[in-house]
Amino acid sequence: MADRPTFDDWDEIAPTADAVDVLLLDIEGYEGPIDVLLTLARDQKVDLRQISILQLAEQYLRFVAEARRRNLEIAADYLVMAAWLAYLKSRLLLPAQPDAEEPSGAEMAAALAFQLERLDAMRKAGEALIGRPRLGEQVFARGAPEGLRDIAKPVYDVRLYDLLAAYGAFQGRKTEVRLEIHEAKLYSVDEALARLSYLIGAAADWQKLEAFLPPGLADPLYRRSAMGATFVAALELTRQGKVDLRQDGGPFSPIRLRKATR
Amino acid sequence: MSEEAEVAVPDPFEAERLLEAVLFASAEPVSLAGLRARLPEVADLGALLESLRARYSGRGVELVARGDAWAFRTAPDLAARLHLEVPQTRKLSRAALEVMAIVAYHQPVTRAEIEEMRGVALSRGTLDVLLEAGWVRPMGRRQTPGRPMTWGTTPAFLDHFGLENLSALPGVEELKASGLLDSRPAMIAYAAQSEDELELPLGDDTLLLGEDDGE
Amino acid sequence: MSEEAEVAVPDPFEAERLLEAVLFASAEPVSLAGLRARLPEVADLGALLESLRARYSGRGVELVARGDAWAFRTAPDLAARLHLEVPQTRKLSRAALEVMAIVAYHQPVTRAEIEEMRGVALSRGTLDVLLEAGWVRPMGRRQTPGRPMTWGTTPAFLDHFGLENLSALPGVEELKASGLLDSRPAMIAYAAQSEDELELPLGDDTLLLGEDDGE
Repeated sequence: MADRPTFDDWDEIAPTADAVDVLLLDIEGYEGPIDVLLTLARDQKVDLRQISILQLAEQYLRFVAEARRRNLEIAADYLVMAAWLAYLKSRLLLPAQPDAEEPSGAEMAAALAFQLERLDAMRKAGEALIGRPRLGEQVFARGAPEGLRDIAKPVYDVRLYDLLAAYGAFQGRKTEVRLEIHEAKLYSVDEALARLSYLIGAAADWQKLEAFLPPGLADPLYRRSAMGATFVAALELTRQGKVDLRQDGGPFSPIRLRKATR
Repeated sequence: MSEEAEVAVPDPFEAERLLEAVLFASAEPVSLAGLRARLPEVADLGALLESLRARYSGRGVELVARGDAWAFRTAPDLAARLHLEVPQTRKLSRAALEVMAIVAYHQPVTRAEIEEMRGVALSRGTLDVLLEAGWVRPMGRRQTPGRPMTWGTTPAFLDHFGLENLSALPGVEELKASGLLDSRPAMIAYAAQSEDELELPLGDDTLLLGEDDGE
Repeated sequence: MSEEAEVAVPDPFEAERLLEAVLFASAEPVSLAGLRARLPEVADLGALLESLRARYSGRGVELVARGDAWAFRTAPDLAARLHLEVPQTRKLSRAALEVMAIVAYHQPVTRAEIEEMRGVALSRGTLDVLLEAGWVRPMGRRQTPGRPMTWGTTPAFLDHFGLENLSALPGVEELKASGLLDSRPAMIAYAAQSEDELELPLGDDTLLLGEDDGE
């Protein structure tokens, strides 16, 4: 382990008579008990692997006691750590118990030393990282980048077949549209209602439905629509009580109507 | 690798390195005054710049003078290869495909005519897609009131669809024969009665009987 | 140029020019995939990059690898003499720097592991600062109870700190050899280290320092 130069040279902390006093001055600046322990450990100025955990525990306990004596606010986890270190200290001072369920005091101390060493290594690694020549600080990228662009170039997945099918569908729809124009020539119920209402006034006696059809029935489709519309109009006027309607001979026999007599 | 026996005097070499770095990292061309401020120890800045220019001459990056200032620029002949055209397969919407077909068959055709034929307004962007694909182009204005722009197809259109020319497009009868002209027999019976009324203007309600294609 | 037609490479000199231009044109490191897309005809891109790196070695501008990507950067030793106007960056807090190092050296690492190593809860915003800087990123969930998110570094981290890859992290080999890159709770990690010498009975309550971080 001798060849770990980067992580063995500890930062120089001002050698003070009492490290605890320094800690107390800066109690707000510490990130929890481990941070305090690490600072105290660095003061021992030895490789963390050779650190005296017992000595460290005593210093920490002194720190907490002093803080409480001076009524300094310290967070609960500092006290938890103090209790744990007090326990560790007692374990270290008592002779090791064979066949103990728990780790021995020496093992607990070694694990704490490992924890401190690992965190210290990360702290130094962070400093090493931030001390590197960094981009935009000591090292620079091209100041006037011309850029590399990926230009999206659409390639359409359309074949001639799709085009022709689309035109075919369009033409087909246009054909149906012609039908619509044709439909406009149908005789409407409104027309039938108007014609029937007008003609029925002059019809005192029973008249066949066909007598009320409009002229110009050469087109069979138009004739059928006129028949249907006139029949619907007759039903409507009957419902309104303006017309009487009768069919004497069963289905398909002539339908007759006259002005309502009531 | 070049074996130019460079005079390895430390000062000029270091100065050239610094000059190189400054020009590389600057966002804008650096003026002679700016360079001189950064290289106070260089007696002949002009000679140093020329030396650096010679070093990069013919490379992918060149040192160029912009008036009184200097900058690195990528070689102009390589510019086209810096940007990649990434093919992206896309589908054409049904509406766009139909408009494309109408333009192809009825060109030159105005936007209003397309809308009239399809019975719906042309949505924003439909023609743009075809323009972007490079398949349609403006073909001049029609000499009618409002002088509307007419549209037609491009050579790229013929190219994409593998057509020799526009007359290679199959006619309506051929489409019918190949089954691509889709119309329902029952309707044709009625339509036959009014074959001569083709040119009637269509109202909005003409879509009622047509299939709703969700447009 | 070359008359050796036996190799498939059309013109190594032209390829190097193009490579040079592509890398110069971009401020960001260009990935191998990005390079290959622009130099499809180059059989051995790695060799070409090494050749270009050698050409720029010792110059004011150097070709550097950043993970899977490459970039031109000014030589670090010129920093003091460049005198570029640098926008003042916010200083990283001690806590953020420590967390940054833990993420870099222990990745992929969970939040609970970071807290365990530091013996203190991660205060709100510490990880955010690193995320905002674009140096850390989530690396998926660990397949353990609770499926905690793990964290690692980004390509921008490598670029910012001038690292070729993660094995170029300062001291990473020594740290690994000395067992300090074990992210587990200290008691477990320590016990694993000294397994040969000691046969420790480790229960669940091996959390050394008393704080229960819920993992």
